[in-house]
Amino acid sequence: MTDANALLLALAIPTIATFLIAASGSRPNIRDGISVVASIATFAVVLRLLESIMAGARPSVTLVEVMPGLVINFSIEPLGMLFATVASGLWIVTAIYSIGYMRGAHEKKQTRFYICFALAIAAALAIAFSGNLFTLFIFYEVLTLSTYPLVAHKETPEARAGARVYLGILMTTSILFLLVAVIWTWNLTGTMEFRAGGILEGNIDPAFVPFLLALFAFGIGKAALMPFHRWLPAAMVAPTPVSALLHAVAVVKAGVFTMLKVGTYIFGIGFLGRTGASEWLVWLAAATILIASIIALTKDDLKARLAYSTVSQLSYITLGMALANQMGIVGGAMHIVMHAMGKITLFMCAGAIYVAAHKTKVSELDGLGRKMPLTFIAFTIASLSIIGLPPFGGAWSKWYLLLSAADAGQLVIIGVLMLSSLLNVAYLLSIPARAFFAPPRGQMAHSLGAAASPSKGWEEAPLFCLVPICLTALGCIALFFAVGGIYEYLLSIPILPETAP
Amino acid sequence: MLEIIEANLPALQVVVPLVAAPVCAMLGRGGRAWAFATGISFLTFAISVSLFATAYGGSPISYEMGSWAPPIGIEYRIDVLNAFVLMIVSGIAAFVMPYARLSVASEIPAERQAFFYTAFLLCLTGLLGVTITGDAFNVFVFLEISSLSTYALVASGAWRNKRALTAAYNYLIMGTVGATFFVIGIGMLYMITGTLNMADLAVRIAEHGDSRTLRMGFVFIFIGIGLKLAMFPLHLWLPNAYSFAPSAVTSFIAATATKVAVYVLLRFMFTVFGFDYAFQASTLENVLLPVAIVAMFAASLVAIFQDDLKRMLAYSSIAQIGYMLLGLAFLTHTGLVATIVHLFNHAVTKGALFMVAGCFVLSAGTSSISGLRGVGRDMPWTTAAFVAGGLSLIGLPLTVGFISKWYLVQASLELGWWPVALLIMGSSLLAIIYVWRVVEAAYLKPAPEGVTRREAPLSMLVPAWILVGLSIWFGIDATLTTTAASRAADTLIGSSQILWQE
Amino acid sequence: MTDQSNGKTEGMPPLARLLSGIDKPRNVARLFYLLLAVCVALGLADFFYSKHGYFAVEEFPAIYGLFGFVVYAAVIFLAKGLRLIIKRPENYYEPFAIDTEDERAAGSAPEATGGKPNA
Amino acid sequence: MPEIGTPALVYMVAALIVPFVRPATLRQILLLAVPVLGLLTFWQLPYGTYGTFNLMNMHIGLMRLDALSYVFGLIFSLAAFLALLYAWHVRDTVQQVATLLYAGAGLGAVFAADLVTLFVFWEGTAIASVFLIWARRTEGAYATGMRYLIVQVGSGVILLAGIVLFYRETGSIAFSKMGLESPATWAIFLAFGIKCAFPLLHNWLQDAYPAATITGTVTLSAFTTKLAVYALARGYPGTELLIYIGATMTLFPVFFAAVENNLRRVLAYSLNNQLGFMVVGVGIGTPLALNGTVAHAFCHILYKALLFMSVGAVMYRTGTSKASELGGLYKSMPLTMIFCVVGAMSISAFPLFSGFISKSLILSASADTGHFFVWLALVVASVGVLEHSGIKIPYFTFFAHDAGHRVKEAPFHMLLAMGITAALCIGLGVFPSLLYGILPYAVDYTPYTVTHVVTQLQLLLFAGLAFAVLIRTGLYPAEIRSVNLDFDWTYRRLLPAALSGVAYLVQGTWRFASRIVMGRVDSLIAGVYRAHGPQGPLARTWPTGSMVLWIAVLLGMTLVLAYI
Repeated sequence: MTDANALLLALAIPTIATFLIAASGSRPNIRDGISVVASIATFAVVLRLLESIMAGARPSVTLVEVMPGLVINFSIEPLGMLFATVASGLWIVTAIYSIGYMRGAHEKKQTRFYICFALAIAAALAIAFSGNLFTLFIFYEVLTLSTYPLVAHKETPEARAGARVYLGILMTTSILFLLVAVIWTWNLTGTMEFRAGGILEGNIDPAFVPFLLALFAFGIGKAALMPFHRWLPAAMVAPTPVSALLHAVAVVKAGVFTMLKVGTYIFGIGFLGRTGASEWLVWLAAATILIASIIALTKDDLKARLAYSTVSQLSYITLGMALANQMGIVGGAMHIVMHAMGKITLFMCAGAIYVAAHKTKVSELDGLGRKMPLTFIAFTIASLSIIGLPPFGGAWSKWYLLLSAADAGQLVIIGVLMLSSLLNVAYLLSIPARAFFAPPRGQMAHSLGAAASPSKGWEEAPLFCLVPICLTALGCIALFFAVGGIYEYLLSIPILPETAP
Repeated sequence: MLEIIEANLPALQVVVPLVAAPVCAMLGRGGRAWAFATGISFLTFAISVSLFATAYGGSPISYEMGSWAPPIGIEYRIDVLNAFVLMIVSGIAAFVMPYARLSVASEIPAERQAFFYTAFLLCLTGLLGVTITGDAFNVFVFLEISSLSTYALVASGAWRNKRALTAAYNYLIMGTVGATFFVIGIGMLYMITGTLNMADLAVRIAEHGDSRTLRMGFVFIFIGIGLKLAMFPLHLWLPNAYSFAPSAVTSFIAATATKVAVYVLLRFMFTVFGFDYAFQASTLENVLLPVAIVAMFAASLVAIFQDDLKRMLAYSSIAQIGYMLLGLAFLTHTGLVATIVHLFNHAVTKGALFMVAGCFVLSAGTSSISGLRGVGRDMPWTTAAFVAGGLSLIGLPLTVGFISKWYLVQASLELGWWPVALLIMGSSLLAIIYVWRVVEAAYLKPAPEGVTRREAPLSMLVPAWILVGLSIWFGIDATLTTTAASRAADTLIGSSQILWQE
Repeated sequence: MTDQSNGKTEGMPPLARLLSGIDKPRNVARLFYLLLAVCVALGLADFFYSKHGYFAVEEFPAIYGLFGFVVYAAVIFLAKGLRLIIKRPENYYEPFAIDTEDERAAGSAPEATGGKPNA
Repeated sequence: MPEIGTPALVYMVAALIVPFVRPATLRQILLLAVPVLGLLTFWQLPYGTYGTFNLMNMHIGLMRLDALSYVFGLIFSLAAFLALLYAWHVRDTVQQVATLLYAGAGLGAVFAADLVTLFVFWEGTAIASVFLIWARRTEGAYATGMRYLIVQVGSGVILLAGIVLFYRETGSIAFSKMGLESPATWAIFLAFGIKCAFPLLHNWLQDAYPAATITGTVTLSAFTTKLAVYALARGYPGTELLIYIGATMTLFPVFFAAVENNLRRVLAYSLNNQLGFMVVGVGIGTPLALNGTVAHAFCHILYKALLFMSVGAVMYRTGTSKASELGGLYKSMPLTMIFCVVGAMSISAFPLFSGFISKSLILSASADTGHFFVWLALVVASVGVLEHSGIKIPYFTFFAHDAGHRVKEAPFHMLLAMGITAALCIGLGVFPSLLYGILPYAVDYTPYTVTHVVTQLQLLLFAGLAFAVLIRTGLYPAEIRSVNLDFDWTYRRLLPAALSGVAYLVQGTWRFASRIVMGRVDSLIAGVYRAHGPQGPLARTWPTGSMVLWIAVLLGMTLVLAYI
């Protein structure tokens, strides 16, 4: 199998899976089996590709020429490969988790759910492998559309309203800003290709660079940069596996991935750095980090809190791009991995809590830790990783973002990152801390001893939910120790223009 | 034999449906008439494809009617532009005919169906004639043939809803006013030049130079055609006509009639009046551009608040015509490409969407959006077709709408017209809203109590899906359409003496 | 000094029995005078050996003792003054602050009801 | 024992195993074995750096064994053992694991040869230790734990920021002496300062230690702050600023401790005050002073643990550690009382007790270098120590008025732990050379001179006399149930009040603005609807005449244009 074929196969498997899932809708076990098998097969192919990429291969496939000069092309470079690996790898986990969740929560229309899910993954992979801006834009929109039914899954008025906001903001930003930015780039440069060192330098009046960057930054609504972040909390009406994979991994990461990709391969971080065009974005990202954290603090709904946490964390990655140096790209890209692993765990925990205890509010969780210890231990581990504490993966991405801020001479940004960590502690760790250690409400006044009484036995979520949670939580720890390899790999992202042969 | 046919293809293109029309009327009962008309429409389609193939490849075809040389005789002149339009018109007709059988059967009494198909063929004749002819007065004649038959077609919706009669009547008056304006304009041209052949007109106008009469002529033709193509605010006949006409008629005329009018505008502006850039450009910039933009927004906003699906689509059409006029108003190569490619794209998309609306009318008995709640479950294929067409209307990637929008925005950015680019995008957002109202109702709301709906019959679904398929196919691989549009734009620019902006 | 449990030595650990009665007023007074005597002796001791200080002030006889006495008193009085400013009820910060817990836990019968704070 | 990089590994692995070990006794034995095993991994190793590797172009060294780290490694292991022995009765897995992780992280940090490793374990101590507070499982403990954690993690992230800047400045992450020269080293200094409870950064200590579980407080008292002292001694010896910081630290807690009712908080203030001595030692930075710091840290861990153990034992039996609720306990818990007094005498630096031989090193060093006022402050502080730790703790717990508690003597394992600790305190006091032999620099110092012993006894006994006088005259402040404001008022009261004020303002403005905007938007939509809605002029079916009117208008417009 050539690399090019593997690339197409990786895209084809989830696409074909949608049809198989649709065909087997009446037999849930076969249907869910297909979804798991497809996820594993996809991941295997992606790993096979990863190996080639690490060996230096850069496969490229052109599918079709849409308009003269505009082709749908898939080419793999290290950044996209990283995103693809994360998305497809975590698909397996979520596919298993979905089985437990969807059945445990007695959700309706599960077939449609799995179809859209596979479709969304296919779109995410297509984004990851996009060889040019045009292709990326196309699949960016496909991803938005394929996740809409997932967000609206419950079909209640709230779900409809949430889905409306979701679609509205993502579509508005992508059409109003991103498409204009894409076409402008095409007008300026006559190419859409992702090229090392960027394509814009020398083709644009430097005075316009901040504006073009603004069109991109706001156009990529999936990166949830304030003030276009509202869709993310609104999308929390979706079933939890959706929130877990799509709004912690695939969709939002597609946004920030696009951000990194545009920064690296369209603008070129050297160009950005020299023109200082991304300076404003640094501050906007910093503001988003802090404001979203503060909002998260005030949220009592567990998923809403996690959603705002995601908004905040995504801006770390945007920040990495905006700082416009190599460490920023490394830190940002690494944060894609680290945050994905942590946040998917948190969301799956939230789902497990819902399935097992039917609780959705943080204030209802007091004392639940003793009934669901594994879930909450996983929650703690993932929280610590998101906060950026060792020995969990998140520490390293924060390390590189800090290095990047230091390289850019932005002491204030270092301060912002530190403050954000503390806010993270406040809004994330308080959840398991309360669950484990706070006495159940109403009892605290008199019975200090009651809280310490031994547990009455576990009431964990179904095994299909629990096992993925444990796996990803362990993943958070494993990433801390595996960082050396990831770092080496990320250094292979080309940031300088290739010298002409 | 074949050679004779081949040599006379341009004439056959018009003559075949023209001759077929009375024949059809004589066939009596619906089924036979339908089969005959279908056959004819496919035949004309085949002819236009073959014409297009010739014109696409190279030089324009000039055909002298009855071998009378122009300017005395009538010349049929086919370049890539009108070959392209011919193909659109006859193609839509060919897809609408199979669709029409059941749809018409449910909306029109059997004994009247033969006349219906006759009117249909006449309308087709008119539209094809307008497109193919190289003679200015001939344009008027064919325009009247198509208009008159359209009035009849619209009025035939009266069996379903009596208001179709007033709609047709209004349309008649407006159409006649437009035709009158048009013919006045042509009269003025004739006054100056003494000729009616377009190519000849172009040469003589250039020799003649600027004059008031000429300008008057231009303005009358512009307004006249503006009425026919439902240029805002001259669109008022359109919503009623579209919503009360039988479904098959709506999908046919929505996809073709206005497109042909746009073609006529293009033809006159570039080929005939190619003389004074400053004059035309100021008209375009000061009248057409604002009118186009207002159309994009006002019509979309009206569409948002409509409850009737067909009416909503009708207003959407007015907005989409705004796009075409906008591309024209840019007066650049890219802008023209956008207009021409959108002719095709919108024809395909809107044709499909009106077909879907027809399916809803047939199966659900209503085209009101609130009546279509939960229809996604009962009529999955129909609704899916609507979603796909709707996405194209919004202009999402992988649909033809995206291609049009791409060129439009590119054209405005080339000129550095920032706000226009953003306005184009803004109006797509309005499209999202009105499309999504339907999607939400169809999929996310519970069906009204006690309503049973069956999936639309295959004979209607298949044509609808073919058009949807085309709108996706040419969204993914738009090379053919964009190249054709680009060549057509080249031809237009080449034939005019307008000082080109580029 | 309460004497509510004076004389009840049974039930006490043997070691405690040795010390029992230390808080009788008489014994307390005795201890006080003993301490006073030791202090005087220590003060006088300064005259009987050669002192090796770092600073000149250290050479003054019994300076450490006087210093200790004065500083101790000063600390206590200053602290009393400080208390006037900083004293607040135990639930000043929040109703269930840690400072309010001991009493609820200990209560009147610590082992019987409520239970102890978690060891 | 094979060379495994860092002793922390032993603790980490044990922490993974412990939750699955049954029965309880076996688990306790395993727990006690951990510090011993940990000690064995570096006990006999020659000095050097172990566990070195390259991570992402950074030179990592997991274990740097030299004179300084060795002493701290030793005392940390010892403290871990004693704390675990004292906690023999605890069956709470959370506490057991947290204790192991905490002690392991403390050891790991002490041995860290580079700043990244230091950071990792630095945060490790923060995370692990908070569970010792939360494990009390009350509302108050939860809130306190959150505050504690935020401060501790704050210290960690500031350290991280400092390390990042330091790495970018110097290209190295080696942990060695640095001065206060750049933002980087200032940040690191600040991070150390937070854990070391510098004045105004100290309140986490008084907040958290009384809130932890009984055994947890014993553990807490040993590691965090002494790790900070170690880090300061390693990174900032001889930094003048530290002398003044340290002197302040010795003084101000004295007053707060004097009026504090909660005895564990009194001990926390006392801990703060003792840290001041060590910080002064670091600030002076001479070999004698550094020896003093190390020795004092060593002794202090022991006697402070002893004091916390004894107060903890009382709390274990009576349920409270408040002076106002205690008294007369010598009748029930005489052994505990004796151990407590040993601890009190040690901390007050009575001759023959461990405090005497360590504190005098620092006092001598300050006098040697001519810091008269600093020296004076330390002497004053010594009197203060006697006041709150030497007298107040044992007096109000075991004597004073009898509160009526008739409880059992502390459990055997607690007594054993206290006994061992007390023996060590006395042993070190009697045989100072045991300690002096392992100090980083060669020691040429004799604590037991006539002058020293007599002056010290004068200082302490006269002060005791003052106490007796004040008690007899009734001037001694009574123990009252209360909390006392400290600097934590700024972040527990002022800051929340300010923030809620700001939040109120922001919210009000936001509401006001959004009401206006939403009003505008609503009226805009209403206007749009009026114009475009089904009944709006733009959507209505118009009479033919008006359509023709439009044609006329458009025609007119275009014609006008055409004639211009």
